[in-house]
Amino acid sequence: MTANIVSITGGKQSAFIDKVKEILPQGGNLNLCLTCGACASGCPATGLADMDPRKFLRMCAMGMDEEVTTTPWVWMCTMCMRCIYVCPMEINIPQLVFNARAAWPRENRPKGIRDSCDMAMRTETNSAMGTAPDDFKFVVEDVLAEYQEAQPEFADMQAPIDKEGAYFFLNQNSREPNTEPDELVPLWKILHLAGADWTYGSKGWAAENYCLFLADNKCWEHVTRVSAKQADDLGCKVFLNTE
Amino acid sequence: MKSIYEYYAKWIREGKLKVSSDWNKERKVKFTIQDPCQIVRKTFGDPIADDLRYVIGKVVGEENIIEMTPNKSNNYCCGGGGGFLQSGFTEARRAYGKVKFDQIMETGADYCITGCHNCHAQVHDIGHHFGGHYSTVHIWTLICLSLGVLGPNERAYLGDDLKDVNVFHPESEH
Amino acid sequence: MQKKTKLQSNGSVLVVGGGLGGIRAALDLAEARKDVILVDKAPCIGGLMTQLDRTFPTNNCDLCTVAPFTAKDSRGGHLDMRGLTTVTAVKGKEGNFTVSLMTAPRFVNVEKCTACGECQRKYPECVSFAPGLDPRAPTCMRYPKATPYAYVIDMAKCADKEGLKQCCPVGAIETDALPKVEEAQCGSIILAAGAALFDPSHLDYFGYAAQPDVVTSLEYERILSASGPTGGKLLRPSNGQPPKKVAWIQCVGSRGLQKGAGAYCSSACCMFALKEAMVTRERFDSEIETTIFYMDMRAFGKDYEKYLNRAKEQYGVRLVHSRPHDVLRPVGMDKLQILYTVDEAPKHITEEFDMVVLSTGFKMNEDVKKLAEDLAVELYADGFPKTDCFNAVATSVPGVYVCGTLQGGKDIPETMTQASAASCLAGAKVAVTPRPKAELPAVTPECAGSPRVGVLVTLCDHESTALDTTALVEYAKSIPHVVCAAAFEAACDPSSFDAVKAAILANGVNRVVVAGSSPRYELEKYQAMLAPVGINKYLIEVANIREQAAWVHAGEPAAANAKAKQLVAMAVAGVMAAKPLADHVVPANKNALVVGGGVTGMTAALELAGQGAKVCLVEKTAELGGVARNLVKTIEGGDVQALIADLVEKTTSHPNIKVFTATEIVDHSGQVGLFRTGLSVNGAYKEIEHGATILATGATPNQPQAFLLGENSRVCTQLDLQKVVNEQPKEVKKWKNVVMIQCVGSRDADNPNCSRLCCQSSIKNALAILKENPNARIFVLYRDLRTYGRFEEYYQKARELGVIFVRYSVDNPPKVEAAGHYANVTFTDVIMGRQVVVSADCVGLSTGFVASRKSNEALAKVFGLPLTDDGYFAEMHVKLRPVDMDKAGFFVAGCAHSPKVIAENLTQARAAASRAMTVLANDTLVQEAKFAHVDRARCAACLVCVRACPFDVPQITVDDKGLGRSYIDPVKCHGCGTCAAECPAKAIQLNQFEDVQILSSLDQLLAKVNA
Amino acid sequence: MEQFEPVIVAFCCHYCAYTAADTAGSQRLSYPVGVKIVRVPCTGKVDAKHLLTAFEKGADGVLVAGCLVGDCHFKDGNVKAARRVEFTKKYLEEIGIEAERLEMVRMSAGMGREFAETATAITEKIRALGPSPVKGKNCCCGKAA
Repeated sequence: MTANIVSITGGKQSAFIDKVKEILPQGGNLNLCLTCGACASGCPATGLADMDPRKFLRMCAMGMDEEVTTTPWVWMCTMCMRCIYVCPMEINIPQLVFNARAAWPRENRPKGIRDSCDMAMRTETNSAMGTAPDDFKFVVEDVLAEYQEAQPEFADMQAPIDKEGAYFFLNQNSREPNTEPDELVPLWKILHLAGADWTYGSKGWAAENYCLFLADNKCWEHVTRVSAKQADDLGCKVFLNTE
Repeated sequence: MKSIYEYYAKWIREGKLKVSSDWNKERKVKFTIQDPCQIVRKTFGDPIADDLRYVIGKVVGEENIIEMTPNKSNNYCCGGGGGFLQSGFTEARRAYGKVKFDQIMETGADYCITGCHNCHAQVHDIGHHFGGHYSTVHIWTLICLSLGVLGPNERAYLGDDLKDVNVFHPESEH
Repeated sequence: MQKKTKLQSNGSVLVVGGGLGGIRAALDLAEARKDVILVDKAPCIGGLMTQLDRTFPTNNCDLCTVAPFTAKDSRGGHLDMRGLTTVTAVKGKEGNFTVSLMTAPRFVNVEKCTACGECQRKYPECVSFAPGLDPRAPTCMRYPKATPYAYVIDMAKCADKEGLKQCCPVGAIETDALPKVEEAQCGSIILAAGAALFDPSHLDYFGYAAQPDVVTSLEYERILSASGPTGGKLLRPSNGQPPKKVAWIQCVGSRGLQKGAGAYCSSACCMFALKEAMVTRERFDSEIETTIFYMDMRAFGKDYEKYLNRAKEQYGVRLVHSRPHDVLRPVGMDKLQILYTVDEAPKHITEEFDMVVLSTGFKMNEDVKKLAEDLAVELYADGFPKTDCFNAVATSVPGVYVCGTLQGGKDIPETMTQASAASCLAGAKVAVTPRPKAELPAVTPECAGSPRVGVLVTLCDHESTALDTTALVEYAKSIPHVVCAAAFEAACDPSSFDAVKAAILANGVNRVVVAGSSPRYELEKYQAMLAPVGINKYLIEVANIREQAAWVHAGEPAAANAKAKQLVAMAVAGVMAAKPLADHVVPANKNALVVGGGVTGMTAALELAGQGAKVCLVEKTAELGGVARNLVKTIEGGDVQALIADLVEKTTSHPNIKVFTATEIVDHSGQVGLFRTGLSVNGAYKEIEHGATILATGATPNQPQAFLLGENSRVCTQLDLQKVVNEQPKEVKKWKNVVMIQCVGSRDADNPNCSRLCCQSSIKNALAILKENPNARIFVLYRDLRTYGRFEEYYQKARELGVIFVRYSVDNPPKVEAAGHYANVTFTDVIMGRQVVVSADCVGLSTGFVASRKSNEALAKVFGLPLTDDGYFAEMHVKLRPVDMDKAGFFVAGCAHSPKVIAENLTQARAAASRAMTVLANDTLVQEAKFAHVDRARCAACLVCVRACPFDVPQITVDDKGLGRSYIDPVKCHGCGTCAAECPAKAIQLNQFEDVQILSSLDQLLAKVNA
Repeated sequence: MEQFEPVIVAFCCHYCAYTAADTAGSQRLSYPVGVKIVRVPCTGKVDAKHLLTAFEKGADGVLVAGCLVGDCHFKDGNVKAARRVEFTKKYLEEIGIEAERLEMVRMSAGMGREFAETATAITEKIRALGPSPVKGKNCCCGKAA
């Protein structure tokens, strides 16, 4: 038991939670916890790794930096925001979790997420599966041609890439072009029938952002900027999230 | 930044997408909806969840939707988000998803409609892992099914009960 | 077109809002002989309270103890009451406001309407009022006893005006009526229009909009209420079945920063929920499980902690410290699921309930906000008015006062206190309006003629579920000499009393038995109400069938009914033996005695003196200022020392105030309006005469033996801590860790109540420490953080600045140990499940207050006043008469009543002054015929009475025949009856309690009652 | 056999005991139904004659309930009452009625629980004693008074 005792002596040191507060607007209200337990009551990750959002926040508040920046629980929280949704004090626990992830040395972060982020960083498409612009272009054109032929009602259907001035800029999860290209088609058909003026971008078409999950600020910002820039460069009006 | 659900609903309302749920009149295949946290609670709120329901209602028949509880903005996260799928904590992820699995099973629905890939993968995985009998399907698949333009190769996620329904150009199967 | 007339009412006070606060304020003014206009936009008065089934802490309704006094013929014509009336414009300033009042048409001629209900049956769509659950609950009459007793029609919703008009059998419907616009002059304005309640419809996670079984606390109240949609049956809205498990969720719309919640605490909801849970188990089914999910249980009022304990221990109400995330009802499920966690483990708990009650807080009412803005009253961002930090009822605009929930969420006692305080300040701005006094009814031989007894059963159904009032009435009719008996369920409605009066006149009734609540509440009321029909006030007897039958025997209806019958029979026997008596009118003394020279006493004295009363202010110590002398600032930043200096200056220099320091009260006699009190001024005896007395003797800072207090230099009380922060900032700058421990010597076996002010004072000190030393770490160890009202915002501020609040339970209190230079405080953080040890530079103990038991007991003895169990002065009625005492003419204010913060003490001081003015404004005094009289023919002048009388009243006087006989001066006699009991010749009888009356009652009591 | 339900007359002073009984009511603290309250301004008003009449008419027990010592609204009415009760007890013994059937108790207005407990305790005590010996007999005690 004694090993478990939290000992508080001497002056206040800047703790992990203080650093996060500096980053967030209004400090994310991180200090305001009433310990009411609404977050823990509704958090799907409550109980995993013997943790819940209230306990996590409490440990942060008590300055237990060592433990809060090493608990694997931060990778089990999906930052789904059920906590902040009902929190009387609107405390930004998801951002606290995000920053706790970021406090992990990059090399210690879950390999699966890290690899996906690294992959996305390697190509301008942002694809976590590393799909290069040309590969994407090839798959799209190939599938399109196949369907135009097999289903004559859709002979006019288009799946443009980098169409300048298109109204919608579409993103697409990498899974379809890579592993199940037929799954691309229903969306195209819908857009076609609705008469939507749309385009993919050869850069930044991938919808996923594992760098965000990895809490790699520099990388996720990069990934996001690539997509946004492509949409802007093409003069699209609406960035249309397809998932 | 917009969600495509909003446009699905808009296009149906405007008559651009002439969807019909007639195919399900007799079959009464039941669907439940997994609201993606990212789109609903975290970004657009209940209005987008309502759009989503409008679309699904038109596509499968309102009477064939069985809601999970809670839903819309207060939906329960499935556990597929935030990188959980790739984090390596498979056991924890499935424990997390057990609630979602139970909710889906509670509805007795044949299909869980997911709009987001993370949800799709997780709902699919927990269904498989915990021995559920539901299928996990993308919304676009059903829209095309109800438009009568869903070809034989676009049915990877449909169960056997719908594999042969309204097949568009069955001859194109490969 | 609107009709426009000009009112002749210079020098009035305008009271906006006819809820409990508005009524109290208006009555205080009227009783102090000032003219009042009371307006309410609703058709009837009563406000929110009329929708409540019962109210804490008495768990009964009690509206009938106030409402009858608003009857139009009461209060000497000073009170002008208008329903359906709104204030449309205000011009002018303090002392000379001109207000425009618009009275919407009722479309029903109140004089003609018989309330038969025909219109409502045929045209239910026109009914506009929507209390609680049913938008057209049974009539627009919000509660069965609405004042005035008539329907109102919403003409906008009426499609068939002609048909509506024709359907009324007495032609009372006037479909073409127009609004009436009037102007009135008034010297001051009291806003008492209440608050709105938070609407939880948008909180999807609590399911209110979607689930019928999720209701607000007010809706639940309506379900419990006999006048509610279920007729007083507790049924689930979804299926009409009785619930087996009911849960409450606290702080819905209060203590929140998102989704429209107020950041403040609404102050009343915790007690409200406790009451609802208790009533649920007591009145409906003790098998119903009741669970309250709370963040902090805020039972901070006088004796509320005991109420909380009663709820837990006696009633088995379960309390769970948790805020649930969801209230769900999965498709196909009949019950509601609540998802929550407890502090001890990171684990979900799902529990099923049949009903869930959301304890929704108060919000500023938009209409009222607009009026306040028109008046240019400064408001907080949440819309509630800003008030002075030492004067909670004064707004930023001179002459405009606020009270009740309009000022901020609060319960009934606080509302009543503020209402009286507002009336004190508002009344000071207008002069007394002379009105001819009604003559006292003469005592004629007829009124004692052959006895014809009328029995009135006045208990509301919902207060007496155990009793069958119909059977009781039938039984009463069978008693000899009872000529009529009726259940009178509209005791809270003055105008419905007309039927009773008619029955009394028609049956030639000359004696009345009121079967209702305790005579302590009923007697005076019915004496006043029955005087106009010629019933001598001493020919009224009360059968206490509420406290003594319906309530004590709530669980055994058969016994309760039998006992009620017996009580009625006893009362009939008693009243048959009673004699008509006449009251005396004597000149009244218009001076006041204020006991206690702290801030409360000085404020009360100044308010009274300002209204022309001469005041004696008696202080035990050599100096004015009291305990407040130890304080530096209030949490809002108010300078307490400046306040004291100002009060002392004004008090000592006021021509109407005489200050006696180093003075004790040594003896006391007399009665209201004619008190005589002996003082020992620096040892010299002095006697003063006064008409009213205010006790403001304060309380004592507690100094319990706990946590090394007094043994370790690092441990101190919050009072000491505040001094250190103020006087030794250099020391404070050195502190690294500070721990504060709450509820030290409060909420325990020795001192069961909450000291109320400690939570805010520790936060105040924490904030002061952080101001000197922002790097200090401060831990506050608490049981429930009770920062009610706007104190919640300081609690938030403290957290924002990094103060860490840790909850502890009584079973696992913190430990304090000396550790060299530091004091080590060890406690458990339940949420982390870890022990924490802090090496503290300073440990501040929130030791609170205890009653000044010894001196209170001495004073209580001299004055003959009751104390509470824990030694504070007991008020007459904890809810509706919070500053009046059982003994007429005595009022209590400040910490002598119970501990509270300065602003609250000052509000109470003003309230007590207002109440005292209702006594002191009268030139004469009606003296009750409550004295002993001697039958000189029987008297043997044996001197037993002379020796027995505690007040030395009897004297042997020689009559014209030269015989010495005992004489008892009616004016001096206190009416205890000791002489009558001791007189060997039975020559002395005590009015109202003559032997024949007591023996008749005994006869009846011991006769077999075959129920 | 049905349980004997004693009838007890409680003379309660208006200021303390009567209010305590009200408090018991408002706190819903039950006490036996056989306890019937007669309100008096002060226990000092309770005459020996009243006590004896109560027994004569068939009361199984009599309670005189006043204020705490020193709290009497009329200085010492409760002390005088206590003296009278003591005196009456002796007289009761003389005429063959158990003195325990008469009791003086003191309480403050706030002591609702004590009132209920006292009422219950005395009822139990009298129950154990059995019905008053006066009952069923043609007793003439007090007739002379």
